[in-house]
Amino acid sequence: MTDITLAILSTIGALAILFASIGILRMPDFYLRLSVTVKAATLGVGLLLICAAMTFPDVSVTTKAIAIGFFLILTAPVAAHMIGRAAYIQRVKTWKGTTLNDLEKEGQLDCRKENF
Amino acid sequence: MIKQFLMNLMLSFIWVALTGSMYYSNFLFGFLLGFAILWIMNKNEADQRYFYRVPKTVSFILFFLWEMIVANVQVAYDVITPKFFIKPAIVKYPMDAKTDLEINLLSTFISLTPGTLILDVSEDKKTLFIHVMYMKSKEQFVSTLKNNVERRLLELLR
Amino acid sequence: MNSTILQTATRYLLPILLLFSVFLLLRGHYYPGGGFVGGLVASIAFVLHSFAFGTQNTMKLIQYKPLSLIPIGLGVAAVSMFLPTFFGYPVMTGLWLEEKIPVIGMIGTALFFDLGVYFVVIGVVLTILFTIALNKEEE
Amino acid sequence: MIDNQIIATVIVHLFIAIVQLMFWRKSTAQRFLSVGGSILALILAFKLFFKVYDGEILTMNAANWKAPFGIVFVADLFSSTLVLLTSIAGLAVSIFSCVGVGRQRILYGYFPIFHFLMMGLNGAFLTGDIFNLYVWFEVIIISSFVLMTLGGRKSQLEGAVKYMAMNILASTFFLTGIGILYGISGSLNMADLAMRIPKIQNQALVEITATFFLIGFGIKSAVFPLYFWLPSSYHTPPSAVAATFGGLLTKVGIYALFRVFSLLFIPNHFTKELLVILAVLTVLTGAFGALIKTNIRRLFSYLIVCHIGFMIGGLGLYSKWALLGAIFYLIHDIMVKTNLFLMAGVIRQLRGTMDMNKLGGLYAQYPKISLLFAIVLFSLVGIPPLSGFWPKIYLFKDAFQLEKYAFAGALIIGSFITLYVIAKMWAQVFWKDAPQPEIIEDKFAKMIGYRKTMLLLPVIILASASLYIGFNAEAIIHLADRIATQLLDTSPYINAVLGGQN
Amino acid sequence: MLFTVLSGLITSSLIVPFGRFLKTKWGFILAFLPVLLFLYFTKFVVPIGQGSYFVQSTAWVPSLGINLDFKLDGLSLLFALLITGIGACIFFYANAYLKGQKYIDRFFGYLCLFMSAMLGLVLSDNMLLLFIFWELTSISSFFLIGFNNDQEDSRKSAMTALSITGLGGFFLLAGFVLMGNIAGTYNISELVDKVSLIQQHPLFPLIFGLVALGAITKSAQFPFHFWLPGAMKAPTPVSAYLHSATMVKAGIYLLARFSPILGGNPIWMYSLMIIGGITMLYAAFHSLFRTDLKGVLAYSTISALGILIFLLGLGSKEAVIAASVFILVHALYKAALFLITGIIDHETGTRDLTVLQGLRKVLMPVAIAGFLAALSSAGVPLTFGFIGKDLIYEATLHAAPSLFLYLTIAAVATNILLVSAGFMAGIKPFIGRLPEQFDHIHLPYKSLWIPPLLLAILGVIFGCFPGFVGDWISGPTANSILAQQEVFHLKIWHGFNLILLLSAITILVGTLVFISNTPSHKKLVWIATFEKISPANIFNACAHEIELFSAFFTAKMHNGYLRSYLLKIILFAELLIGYQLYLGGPLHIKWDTLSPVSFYEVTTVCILIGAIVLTIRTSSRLTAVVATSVVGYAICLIFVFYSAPDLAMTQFTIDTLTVVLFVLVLFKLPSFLNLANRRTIIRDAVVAIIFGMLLSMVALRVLHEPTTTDISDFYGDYAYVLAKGKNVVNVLLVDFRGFDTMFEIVVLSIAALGVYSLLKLRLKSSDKE
Amino acid sequence: MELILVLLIGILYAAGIYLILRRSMVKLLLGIMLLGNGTNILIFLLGNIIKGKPPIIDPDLKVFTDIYADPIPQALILTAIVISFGLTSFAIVLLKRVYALLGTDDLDDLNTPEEEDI
Amino acid sequence: MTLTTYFDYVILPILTISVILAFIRLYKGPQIFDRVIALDLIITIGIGIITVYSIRTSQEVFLDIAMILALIAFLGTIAFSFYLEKQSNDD
Ligand code: NA
Ligand code: NA
Repeated sequence: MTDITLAILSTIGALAILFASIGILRMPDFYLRLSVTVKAATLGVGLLLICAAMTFPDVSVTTKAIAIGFFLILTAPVAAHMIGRAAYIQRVKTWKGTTLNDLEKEGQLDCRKENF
Repeated sequence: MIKQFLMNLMLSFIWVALTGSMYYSNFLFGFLLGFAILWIMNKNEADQRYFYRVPKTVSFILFFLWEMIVANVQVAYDVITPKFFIKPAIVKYPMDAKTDLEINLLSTFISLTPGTLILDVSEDKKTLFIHVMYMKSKEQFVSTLKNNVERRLLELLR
Repeated sequence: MNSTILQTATRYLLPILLLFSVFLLLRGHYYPGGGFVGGLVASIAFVLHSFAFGTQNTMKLIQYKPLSLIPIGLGVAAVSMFLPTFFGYPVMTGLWLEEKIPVIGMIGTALFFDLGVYFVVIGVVLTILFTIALNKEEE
Repeated sequence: MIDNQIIATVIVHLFIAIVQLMFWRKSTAQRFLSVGGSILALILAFKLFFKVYDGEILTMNAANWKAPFGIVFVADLFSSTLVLLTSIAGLAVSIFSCVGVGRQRILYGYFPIFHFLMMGLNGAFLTGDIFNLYVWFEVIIISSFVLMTLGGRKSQLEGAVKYMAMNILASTFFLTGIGILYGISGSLNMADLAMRIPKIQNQALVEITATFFLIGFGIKSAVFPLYFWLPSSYHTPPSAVAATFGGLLTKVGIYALFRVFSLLFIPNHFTKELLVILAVLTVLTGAFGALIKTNIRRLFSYLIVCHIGFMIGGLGLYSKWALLGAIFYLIHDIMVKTNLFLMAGVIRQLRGTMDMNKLGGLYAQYPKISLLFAIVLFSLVGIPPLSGFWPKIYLFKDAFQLEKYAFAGALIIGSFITLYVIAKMWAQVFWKDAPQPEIIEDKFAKMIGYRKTMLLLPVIILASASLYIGFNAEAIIHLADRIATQLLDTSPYINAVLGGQN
Repeated sequence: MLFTVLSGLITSSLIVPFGRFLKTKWGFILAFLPVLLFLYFTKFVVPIGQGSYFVQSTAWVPSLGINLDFKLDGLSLLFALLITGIGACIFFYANAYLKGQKYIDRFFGYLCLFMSAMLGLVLSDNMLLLFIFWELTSISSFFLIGFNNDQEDSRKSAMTALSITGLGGFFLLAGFVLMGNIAGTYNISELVDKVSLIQQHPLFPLIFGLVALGAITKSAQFPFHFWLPGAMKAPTPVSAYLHSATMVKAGIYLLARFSPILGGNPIWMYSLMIIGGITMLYAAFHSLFRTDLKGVLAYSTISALGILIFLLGLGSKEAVIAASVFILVHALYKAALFLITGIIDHETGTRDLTVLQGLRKVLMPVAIAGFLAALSSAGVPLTFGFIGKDLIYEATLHAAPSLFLYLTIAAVATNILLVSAGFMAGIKPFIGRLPEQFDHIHLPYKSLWIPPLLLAILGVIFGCFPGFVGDWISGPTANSILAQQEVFHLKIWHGFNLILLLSAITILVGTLVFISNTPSHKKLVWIATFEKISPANIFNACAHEIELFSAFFTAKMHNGYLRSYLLKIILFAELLIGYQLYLGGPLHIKWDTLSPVSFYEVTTVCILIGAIVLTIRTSSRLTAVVATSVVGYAICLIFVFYSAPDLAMTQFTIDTLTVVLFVLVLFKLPSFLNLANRRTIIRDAVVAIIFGMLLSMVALRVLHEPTTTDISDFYGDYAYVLAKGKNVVNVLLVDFRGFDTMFEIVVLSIAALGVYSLLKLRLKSSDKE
Repeated sequence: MELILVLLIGILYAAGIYLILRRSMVKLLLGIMLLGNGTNILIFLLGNIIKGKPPIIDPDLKVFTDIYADPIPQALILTAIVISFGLTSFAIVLLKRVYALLGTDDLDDLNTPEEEDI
Repeated sequence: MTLTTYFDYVILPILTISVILAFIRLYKGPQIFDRVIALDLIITIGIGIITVYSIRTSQEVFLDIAMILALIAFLGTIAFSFYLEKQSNDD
């Protein structure tokens, strides 16, 4: 029973990761690539971590796996946001099919204060 | 509310200590047991928020996971099939979230859902700029986000 | 980089990373970790903070110049290296307390040594990075 | 015999540096600490030296782990002598630095780094573990990088980039060598390695390993096709720094070569030939370079290269007398080269330049200082009976005995060109009238008395050491003889380290 | 004897603190030092004349065989007497000559140093000790020649003199050491017993060559003679002392001293005779064209030295006694002539022979001295020079039948020219009409003119009583040179014979040459046109070529481009490693010892390689950084696979930090330019690939070696039991090998300090150095 | 598998050497880093490499009962990594300073004629 | 088929293929932004691989590495963003 659960979970996880990779390779513009990868990969790794938590009987491993997942969820969106923002500030080109662009109209990012 | 949560935690630890087996399932069971006990004991108290929130949190997490899976499948399909169904857009989204924590949680949830990504927060912290992969209309997207995600989240937090 | 999201995330990550670094430091003798990695993680915590809030603010947060951590760390390590000579042992000999202490485990000079390493690493990394960052601001 | 005293000098320098770091930005305190600490280190070095003089080899098992398992420190006569010489040179530089190094540099960590460097040198001489030697080398090079760039002048940085690139490359070779050595022997302790290496089946592999060490240390000691970093950089830092470098840094390379090629890889015919050829080319290269340089520090830099050849040649001959000569030369060279650069620093204080074309008139204006410098210069040249003279006889002796006439020729050419360039320098710097007396910027004349003393005292100390070496050559020969004997017969070393297990 | 040497050394070092004393009127007291030494040495004349000798030995550097071995025999005594005797004259003379000179203290310092060095040289009975004094004479003469150091000419001459004699010195040292190696001793007296050992050694020609080089450079023999005329830049007392009477004779002394050891064979004979012969003729001829008094004397000195070398080369009994006498003859008259020149220079302010005449009217005693000295130099009967010349002719006439004619002709020709030169220096300035410009001249201090007069008169006295000199001085000298005991009795009169005839011809023709040869600048210019092929010019050209080559070589090797240095180092390494690998024999891969390949590892390595390629190929710095960090992360993964969690952690954190660092720094840098052309790229790629291949091969070889794990097993066994830790790597880091860690954090700290100072420290101009 | 690592070592060294022969100082630094990595892998490989057995004693035991990876190369590499981090960071900052002062990262430009100010 | 072989022959290959795909993106770029997110993805997948490897070898210590990766990997991305945000138009 555990084995089958493990197999299923890990397969889904691995596939999610695979899709993320295919996505990053195939998607036509930077934003789409970013959009695709972060979550799918996080999900995939999360599932694999659940597998790990189930394999090792110790509480310590379980907590560790949970912690890793938690850290990923905490950091991945932040990273995605930061790089996405940088790309936007640098006016990285969007795909030709992008329908609406609210940010461009605002043009507010140029007057940002540098503080690092 | 925090007091109750701590109490609940303590109860689950005691349960673990009593049973002597330190497995997470056992801990979870202790937690649920403690929750039930606390709920029953506090039935007459004025402040019932804790007992609403725990189920709500659980349901939000389940909802979020569901959303994530659905969106992932959608993206996955799009990624592996030759044709793209995507309709990307960058949308300005007026937030109701005010504190930093609220904004952060909101954006984390938005970002973790496939198909959406926070690009920026406005200086005045009132607007989010979201990159959307599948957008039929802006209004629909904004209202869905508002009702399904932001409202639920804020309910939990406030 | 005035990102609310990064700043908020950092507020949570900073204590987590610091906690984690202490964890790594203390367990080093039994599991992967130790002074180096611990120190590196701790310094990364502050580096992250400086990315989010600006180096000046991070400097305010840690109050002392990171440079002053270096002699402290070196001192701790050197003293724990040198201590055994007072007991007639060669330099660097591990001295251990008889009793185990909960959580940390055995207390010995090696642990203090690792602590010194930890401080030095934090001091070094932060000195390097913050000096560069502040230098850039001046330019 | 377990003895913490072996690494006492290391510990002293370490603690001085740490305490100085605690006195960050307190320049006077740092000066006092530095000189006091250096004196203490010198006393300890003397104690150690006299302890091992009679041939006893002291060891200290760091962390109380017996020999091949922990890091062992070994004080034989060779290492103790070098520790002593380093301490003497270190004290001189320390005193000189109090006045010779600007306040700004002191405020930004000159002294702690200087003491770290001293510590590194002492450690490198004393360690009996090959990887630990690598760590000491890294301590040395990083502190030398910092000292070299301290102040951040353009020429300093330019020199430092080259210096750094080549020294890191040297470390890479060294570390690669260590990796291979560990792979073939499974040990890092040098005495243990000395036991294991002869038993390795594939001796060709041992030779390959030796090559890595040869190249790594060869770069450090500025041997012929590997010397480029030295003339690229030694003329750039403050004189106190250049003195430390000039006197001691290449010598660590030499020390390591001597140690490794006497203990681990006994040179075979090919290696000996190779070393001698390299020595000849090194001597010639240095001599040619020295011939055309007009900046005195560049000139000295090339002379360093030139004289490295003498020592490498001694190693290449690998006979007792040749080793004796090389070690005597090493002893002499540390004192003299350090002093040369200090002298260059004084000249700069006197004239504001180190360009021979712009210098002049020192003999007329400062006859006694000139005389003092003359002692240094003569010692360098090896005007008999000063210190540089004696070792050459031994080198000549065995160059002829072993029929390495090319090396004998190189000795003659190298000695002659040294004589020539120093005479030329004397004529230009001391005899000639200053070409533009009106623009001379004589800081020295304006100094108050004790500052003048602080500048000249180190030169006097080192010059006296040179004179002692020259006139009491018998004692130094005895010393070098004992060292050469210990190098050639390593069993006492191995026994001392491994506790007679074999 | 040691004290005689030391006295000068000590005096010279005492002059450093007490030099001011010499500037007072009591300065002449110093001259009593050589006087006392002279008196001391005269004490030995009688016993040594009776055939005994004196040795003294004090241990100095016994392990090297260098001891303070001194030996006083005939040869040493002659030189010792010359050094101290003429030294005394010079000291008195110089005291007056340099009166009021600013640096008189230094002068006497050098002079004392020189005197004792010279004494040491002639008294040493140990080759290396002799060499030490030999070098000291070179050095002290360097200072004396360059005494007027504000003049470029002086400095240059000093340099030339030092270069030539210094180079010779190193050859001499080599020769001595070689001889010591063969004979097993450096003691000269002991060497005499090992003549056959030395002379039959295959390296004997080399030994002789090295020693002879030392001697002929010092004694200014052709083609190394040119430093001596240059050395005339020194104050005249110096010229008189060093460059006529003493130092230049050190080479002669050396050959004389070593003739029992190295002499008596054709190599010795022919080479010395040829060198001496050429020198004596060449220099004597050149002396004709000089207009500078000192120039005339310099060339005639070289010629005289040539004669001495020639005689020593000849090596017969007659030749040796001739040499012994001629050394003394020459020293007496040449020193006198130099001192006279000094007086003339001092009083008239010129040494130009075209101007100087009639000085007898104002400087009568000087004129007498000059006249006597000139006669002695010409070998007029009743002067000591006559005896000397006689003996020279006797020697040449007694040479081997096939040679004697040529030798005699050469000797006569040389002597004719020397007669003219002697007259030119000693007589020409005093005869004729006194020019008006010299009217005001008065006779100088007694201490200026008495010494030359004394020396000149001594020449006459010795000429009148040659027997005494022969018995007590020259005879013992010759005996030392010949290593035998024989009585040489010198006589004024040998009767009418061929020798007397030759002497007469010499004087006559010489006088004619003197009369017909008026010194003129035109001739000087004419002879100077041959300068191009003169040894001096050839030497200068060689030196120049060497400098050019040095510049070329240094610039070629050390061209300022880091990549070229690195390339040279790498090529050298490849050569060595490649050769050693080649010696190691062919390489076999032992497949069975290798572990199976797994898919994920291969992928990791592939990515690693891809990242490396990207690092190399990209033109964007940031991409390069990204790619390098991929390399790091992939390695981190390899560490995970192969059970190194601590390593993986550290590698990962440090890589991340490095990225941060790079990013912070790269902020303002421009992107890479493609700065290399195709050829360079290909060259570098080939070099790099070869290096990589070599390393791979080395690694593979090592991999096939059996591993020893006793030490790591020890760590595994005791990590917990004794060191109380279960993570063995960490235990290694903080305990077993804690020292590494301690100093590794020092490295880190220094790096941080360095970064801090590099970025913060900005020197103010007042803080330079 | 060792063969692949051997190959990798060669490639790392080759790439490092190639990069340090470039004119750009950034490339020089990257080259140095690659060389360092190559050396580390070399040390690692030449010890006893074993998969999946970190040299950490089991919590319940006092000594190893199973085979385990050689801890010595790991400790050495750890030291080496940290040291090269120190060197690299200093070098990076040096690069920055050189660039600020000379306006170039072209190593061929580091040849200003002799300067007197020290 | 046991779980171990399943991990060895299915999961790990999928993950490594994913890494390769991500690396292709990194290699191709075209922009530095793409490279940075590819790097981020590679590290994330790395966490996955380490997790699986840890299950495979039953060595929970490897999870510690995964933990460190999860905690600090994003710092690199942040640094790049920081740089890219400010940089003027090169790369
Ligand atoms: Na550790
Ligand atoms: Na092996």
